[in-house]
Amino acid sequence: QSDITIALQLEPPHLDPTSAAAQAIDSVVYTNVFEGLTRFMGDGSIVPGLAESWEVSEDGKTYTFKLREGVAFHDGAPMSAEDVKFSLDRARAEDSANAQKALFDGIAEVTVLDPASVQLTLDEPNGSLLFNLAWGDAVIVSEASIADIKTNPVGTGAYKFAEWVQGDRIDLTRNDAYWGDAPALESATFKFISDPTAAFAAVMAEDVDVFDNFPAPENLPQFEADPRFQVLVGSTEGETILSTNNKQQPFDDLRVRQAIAHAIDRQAIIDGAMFGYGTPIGSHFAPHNPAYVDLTGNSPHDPDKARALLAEAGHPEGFETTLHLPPPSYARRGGEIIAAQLAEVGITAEIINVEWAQWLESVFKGKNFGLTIVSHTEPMDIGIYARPDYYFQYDNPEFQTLMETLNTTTDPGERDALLQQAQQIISEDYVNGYLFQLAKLGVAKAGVQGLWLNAPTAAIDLTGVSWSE
Amino acid sequence: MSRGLWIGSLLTALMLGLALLSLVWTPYPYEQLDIPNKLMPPSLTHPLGTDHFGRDILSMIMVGIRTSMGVAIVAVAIGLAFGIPLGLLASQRKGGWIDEVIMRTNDVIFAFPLLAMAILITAVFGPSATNAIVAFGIFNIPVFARVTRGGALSLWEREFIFAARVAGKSRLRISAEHILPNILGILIVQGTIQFALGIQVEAALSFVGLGVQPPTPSLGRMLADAQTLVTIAPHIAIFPGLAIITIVVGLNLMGDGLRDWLDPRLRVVRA
Amino acid sequence: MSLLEITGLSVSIAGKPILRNVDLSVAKGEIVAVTGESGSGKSMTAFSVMQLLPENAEIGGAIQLDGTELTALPEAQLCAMRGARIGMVFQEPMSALNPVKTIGDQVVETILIHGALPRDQARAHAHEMLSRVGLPPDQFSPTRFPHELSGGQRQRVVIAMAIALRPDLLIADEPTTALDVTTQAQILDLLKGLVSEFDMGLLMITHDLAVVSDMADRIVVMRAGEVVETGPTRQLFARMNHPYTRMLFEASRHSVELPEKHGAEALLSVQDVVRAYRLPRTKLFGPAEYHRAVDGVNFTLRKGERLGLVGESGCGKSTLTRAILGLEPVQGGQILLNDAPVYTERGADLAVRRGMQVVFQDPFGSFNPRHRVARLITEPYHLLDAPPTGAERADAIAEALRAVGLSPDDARKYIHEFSGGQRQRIAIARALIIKPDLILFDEAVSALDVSVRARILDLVAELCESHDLSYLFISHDLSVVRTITDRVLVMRAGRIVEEGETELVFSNPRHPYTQALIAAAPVLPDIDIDHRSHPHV
Amino acid sequence: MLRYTLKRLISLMLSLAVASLVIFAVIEIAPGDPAQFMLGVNAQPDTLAALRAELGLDTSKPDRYLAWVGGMLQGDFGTSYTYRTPVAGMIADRLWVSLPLTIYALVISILLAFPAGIYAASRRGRIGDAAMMGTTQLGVAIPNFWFAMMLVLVFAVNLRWFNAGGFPGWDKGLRTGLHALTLPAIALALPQASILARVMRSALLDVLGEDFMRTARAKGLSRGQAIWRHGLRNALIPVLTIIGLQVSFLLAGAIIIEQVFYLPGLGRLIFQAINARDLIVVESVVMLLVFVVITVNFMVDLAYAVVDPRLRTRT
Ligand SMILES: Nc1ncnc2c1ncn2[C@@H]1O[C@H](COP(=O)(O)OP(=O)(O)OP(=O)(O)O)[C@@H](O)[C@H]1O
Ligand SMILES: Nc1ncnc2c1ncn2[C@@H]1O[C@H](COP(=O)(O)OP(=O)(O)OP(=O)(O)O)[C@@H](O)[C@H]1O
Ligand SMILES: [Mg+2]
Ligand SMILES: [Mg+2]
Repeated sequence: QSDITIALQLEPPHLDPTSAAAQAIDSVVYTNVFEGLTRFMGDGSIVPGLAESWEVSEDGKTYTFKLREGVAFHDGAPMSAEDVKFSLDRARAEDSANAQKALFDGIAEVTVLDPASVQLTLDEPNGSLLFNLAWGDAVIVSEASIADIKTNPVGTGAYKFAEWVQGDRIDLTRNDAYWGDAPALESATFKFISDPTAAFAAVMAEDVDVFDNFPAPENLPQFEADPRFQVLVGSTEGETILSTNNKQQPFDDLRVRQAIAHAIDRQAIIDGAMFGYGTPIGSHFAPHNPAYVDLTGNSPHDPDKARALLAEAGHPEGFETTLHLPPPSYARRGGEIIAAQLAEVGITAEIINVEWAQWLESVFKGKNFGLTIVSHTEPMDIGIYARPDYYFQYDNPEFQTLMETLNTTTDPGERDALLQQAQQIISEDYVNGYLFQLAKLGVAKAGVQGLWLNAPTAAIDLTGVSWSE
Repeated sequence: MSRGLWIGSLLTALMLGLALLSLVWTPYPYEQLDIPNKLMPPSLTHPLGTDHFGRDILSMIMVGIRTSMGVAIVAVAIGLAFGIPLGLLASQRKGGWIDEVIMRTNDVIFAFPLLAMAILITAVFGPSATNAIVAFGIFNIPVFARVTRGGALSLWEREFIFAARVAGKSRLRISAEHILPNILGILIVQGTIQFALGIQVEAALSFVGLGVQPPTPSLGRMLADAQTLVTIAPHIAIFPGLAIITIVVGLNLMGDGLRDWLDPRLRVVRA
Repeated sequence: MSLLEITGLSVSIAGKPILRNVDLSVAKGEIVAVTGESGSGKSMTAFSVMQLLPENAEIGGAIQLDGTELTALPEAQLCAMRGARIGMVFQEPMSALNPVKTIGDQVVETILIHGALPRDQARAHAHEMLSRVGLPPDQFSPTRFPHELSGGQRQRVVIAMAIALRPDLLIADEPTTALDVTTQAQILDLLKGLVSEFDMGLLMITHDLAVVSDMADRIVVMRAGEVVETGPTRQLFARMNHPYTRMLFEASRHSVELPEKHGAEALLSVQDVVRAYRLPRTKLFGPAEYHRAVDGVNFTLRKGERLGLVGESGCGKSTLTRAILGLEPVQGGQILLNDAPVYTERGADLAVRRGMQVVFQDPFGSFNPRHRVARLITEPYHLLDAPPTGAERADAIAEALRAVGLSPDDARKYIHEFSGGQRQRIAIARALIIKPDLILFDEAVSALDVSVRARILDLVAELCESHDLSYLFISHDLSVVRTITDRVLVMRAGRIVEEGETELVFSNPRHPYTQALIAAAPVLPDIDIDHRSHPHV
Repeated sequence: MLRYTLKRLISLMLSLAVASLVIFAVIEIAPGDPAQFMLGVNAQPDTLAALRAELGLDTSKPDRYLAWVGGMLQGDFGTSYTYRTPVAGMIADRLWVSLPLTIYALVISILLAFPAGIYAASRRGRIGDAAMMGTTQLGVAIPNFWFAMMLVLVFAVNLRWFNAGGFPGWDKGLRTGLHALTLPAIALALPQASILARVMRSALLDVLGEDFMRTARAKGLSRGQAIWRHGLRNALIPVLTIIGLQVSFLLAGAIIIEQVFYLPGLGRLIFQAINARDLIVVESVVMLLVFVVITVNFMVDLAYAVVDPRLRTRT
């Protein structure tokens, strides 16, 4: 068998990874259709992509990338340094529609040295530049095809875009002119099935070979028990947290936030909402990261202590607040459980189910909320705690300085230490309720091999996927 | 009273009884989570089993019936409160401009598929039981206006209405004194039908997340929760579904029975 | 051997006996009329012959058509019989035809289902039949739908259907009751002609003795499911052995004595009144068109006068009534009661309305079924500034009920507890209760059986004596108007065509329309019962 | 007939105009900025403004309304905010699922309901009638999405006769397509068939009591013949009304059933679009649904005139 059908929960709105936040775009095109200078591997490491190698200047402000030879876009045009400059300039331009413009913030200039080398000049050293360039938002696109990139993406990857039946599927076919090792599969179809019931049925009926991010954890035991299938349990970059509006009464009181942290029973939430899948976390950091420290001990489930803290903070009878829940089931189900747990210590949280658009509008932009549950799926995003205007409105100068130091630090050991310190600070400030690291739950037919177990970024890297006998 | 009316009233009374009982007693507190005991099949301790949070399904159904009935009743009440006066007004001057305006407005409301309207309303004001009620209530207005107008129009041609007009009574007064009591029968029948429809609409809206919000259980919400679990624990989908069917069958049987019972043609024969 | 021979027929529905031991026969070429009051079982007898009784009916006795026993025949053979050997015409021409099929098709169908003729010949034959009943295809296209014909024309279609295959027996159940007198005369003539032409037996059902006496060779009188008397027309009328027959006869030509009229002041004055209804537009643009239901009517009703208004269906009688009552605006002229207009800009004037009350035709539809009699008959009190209350009110109710021959106890009952005649009495009580100057009777006795009608007419005459009534009596029934009024108006298509002293108009009509009307009305044979020997007494 | 048609047509236009205003007004006050949604949480203000301009969200409301309506009149429904493709095309694609589904359901509904209704009416009061009416009573009460869940449980998960969801596309062949739509169509059709059967029965019973049915029997037609030749067409008038109403119920019901079976139809489009704040798509789909309902009612009115000659001359 040389084709594969992969189901995704969400359909991409369009296929330009450089002008939207939608992860579904990356799921389809990242490394398959589009490639960047660097790229993520399944274990989260950064490896060369279209850049064969690079050199960093002494002061850490100049990066010189050596591009691979013989790389061509799907339309036949060769990929050159001009394309890299075009792509990066486009992404960081004033009127750019790039959803992660911040990735390119420190870049002062992109210079074409020769057709096979590009130089990036930075304002100041940036320890995460190679990491940033691995993102889907930083892939190299071709100027010739930029006009209809959204419906007909032309990249350099191992697969070419073939067809998109909106509302149903996207087909990719193998790019025979690919510069790298030829992938095993000749074609791949992405189908979009967001409904959990339909997802279950589609897998059971063997309509799909792989279901990336299977939406109903409750059904996984059935697949485990079925020899036709394998269940792939990995980790995502998603820290699932009970975000708290730190500027709003009564959450501006540390004791109240601490009380909430003690009111929460993480394991019950993981069991009830995720059917046991997920790793408890005590801070905003992914457990698979080398710099991770387990801080769950800062907030064990202790309703009595929670009640005592509330009384101390002047809320012996508890208080009322809102709990905004976006659509994913970790939020909707988790929210119901949390509301019940909060009720036990006297806090009445009114559940408000919102769609993502409303969530963005009223919670994220409007900061009009008490509590909300959301999984922060960007990799290495602890830096958001240094932004006082970020929706949970945590404003701690100490933390902000720490992050500035981190940004200019390139030594891995030092960076780990700084990151651990950062985890400590927010954990002890009980900025948010830290719940669990979102598991990556995939289901695949038994014969499929080479799929990513974890999700350092949203991607289904087809280059390594194949069928066993 | 016919057998259908008996059975219908009995079923309705039973469900209503469960709903009222839930105000003072349920086997377990419906909001009590017991996650270690989730998805238990029916047993002696939990007659209808437990759901994915380990809540007692019987208790939730009892409260759910209450919620669903409450939503449906209020929506019907909205329809009655606005539909009857509008229908009466329209019928008083058949073909007049008031009649035209009312009936054309009704046509427009009618042209919106109920669900599309509910979706629009919830898109604007967010999903909530209140918005579901408003959506279905608005939909009910033309229903009752039409039934009222239809019934009233034929009455206005009846001789006893002429007699009342000869007695100098105003149209308003005649509407209240003669028209309304004589169309009460069809209104009650229509009311039970809309009530039954309301139960179904609430279920449908809550099922797609546009109706009653957690943690309040409603029959539709329970089904929505059950959707992904139906393969591993069918009982959590089956029982709320059966509850909906029982209420609706009960109400429909009652409506049909009442119609036969109130039908003036049959009444004359009985007298 | 007769064509149709019914012996000992009994029918019961759901255990309730409907017909008891009915004997009846019809010979070829003979017209047999079954008569009797409402509910006496006339229609059930007809349905028994057709074997189209309700499903839960049980039938006993024998019905033989030309020697074939119909009650024992299997359904398939009955179907072959119906329409081919027995034809039937029903009372309501308006609803007896399928509204969605053309008249031609409906006639053709009779021929086709019996396989009598191939399709094209069947069509030709159907056209022939339509011509025979007076609807020649070149004038009345067979592709018309029933709603495009008048009542009389529809009845002709039904007859054409029934006789298309020249049945041996034709059954006609009240074939003319729903029609105007002039149309009735034409249809009756048509039936008579067909019987002699085709040599059919005709079993005709009617409650109208005058029609019976004109048409029938033999008469069967029924009461409560039984045949009380039967015999050749002349003989039966001459003898009238059974008191019920005699009662029917007397009631049918019942006349009352009105007290002398008096007073000459105008009570109601109708001047050039026009009531026009806007017609649905036929052109998208252009002026609206109007139908003048009442078209320039002029008359005066004086105090103490009993005025009649006759005319055929749809001529505008009821419209005029509503205008007089001030229920609708008029588009021209004016209506004055005691010199005050009944309808003003602000609607009806209550003070003026106090002077008028009305009695309607339908004894079943005239009352709100949810109210008790006391409340029903005091409804006109609404017109009074200070209506009586308490004991005074109770007395007034009792008095009004007594005046119409009911008991004061009836005040507590609901309307469904009364018979049609009693209801009409209650309607009169309601009209009397505020002692109006004028009462309008709109077809007030048309829906009643003859015996009941006679008693209501007596009541009106009595009330004239005791209450000094003035009224406008509206009816299409000439004989009633003749006895209950002093003066009469003849209306046609919205206009008054003749006006005069009742007796004068009836004995010497001047307008051709009045003449036609009177000529068409069937009359009872002139038999003086009082001067006859009574064998039973 | 022409006048009748014209009058209906004018009333149809008016209804559509009012409906379009209502829809536009409601959508306009809906919170949620499509541009913000598309760019996600890290979007910067200048990026947002650029996108808003690109989407035409910066013009005035009346202008937007007129542009929308004007476009629709020419078959141009605008461009989807999120997909950046013409809405008309998206709707057309989805219609190829929703419309066949609705029609399929309607056909099933009629095929079940007519014989059932006729059978029950002709056996009025007997055991067959009672059984049929009992069944339809249940059928009316069953929520179609619950029924859909049960169908999936039995026929897709346990028996594996059908797929539990998804639509392979018509290019895979008519049979494959219909096969995928069968369970959804049944789930949609059964409650509607029950209603229709009940209406059919009572309409027939009403007609059976009419005088012209007696006339037909007196002509020599058997009971069955009389029902077939004279009863049905007259009974069709109330039945037509219900069928007209059902189209809107089926379309609306399809919105939910499409969710359960994961069919790429209009219903899913509308939910997706709402979640993505793709307002132009929401507006257009709702407008289309309203248009279909109004047009079906219009056609039902015309069908009346075909069935009932009295309406051809009367107005
Ligand atoms: N379907 C029925 N079920 C029960 N009783 C019936 C039915 N049809 C008629 N009857 C009763 O049978 C009796 C005879 O009715 P029928 O119709 O023969 O009277 P009729 O003499 O034709 O009266 P009319 O002059 O009013 O037509 C009446 O008492 C009537 O109430
Ligand atoms: N509301 C109305 N709109 C339009 N036309 C009407 C209306 N009411 C009555 N007409 C028409 O006015 C004419 C007179 O009707 P009206 O009821 O006064 O007749 P009538 O003499 O009382 O007849 P009948 O003896 O049948 O009661 C008829 O042609 C009728 O169709
Ligand atoms: Mg991205
Ligand atoms: Mg993260």
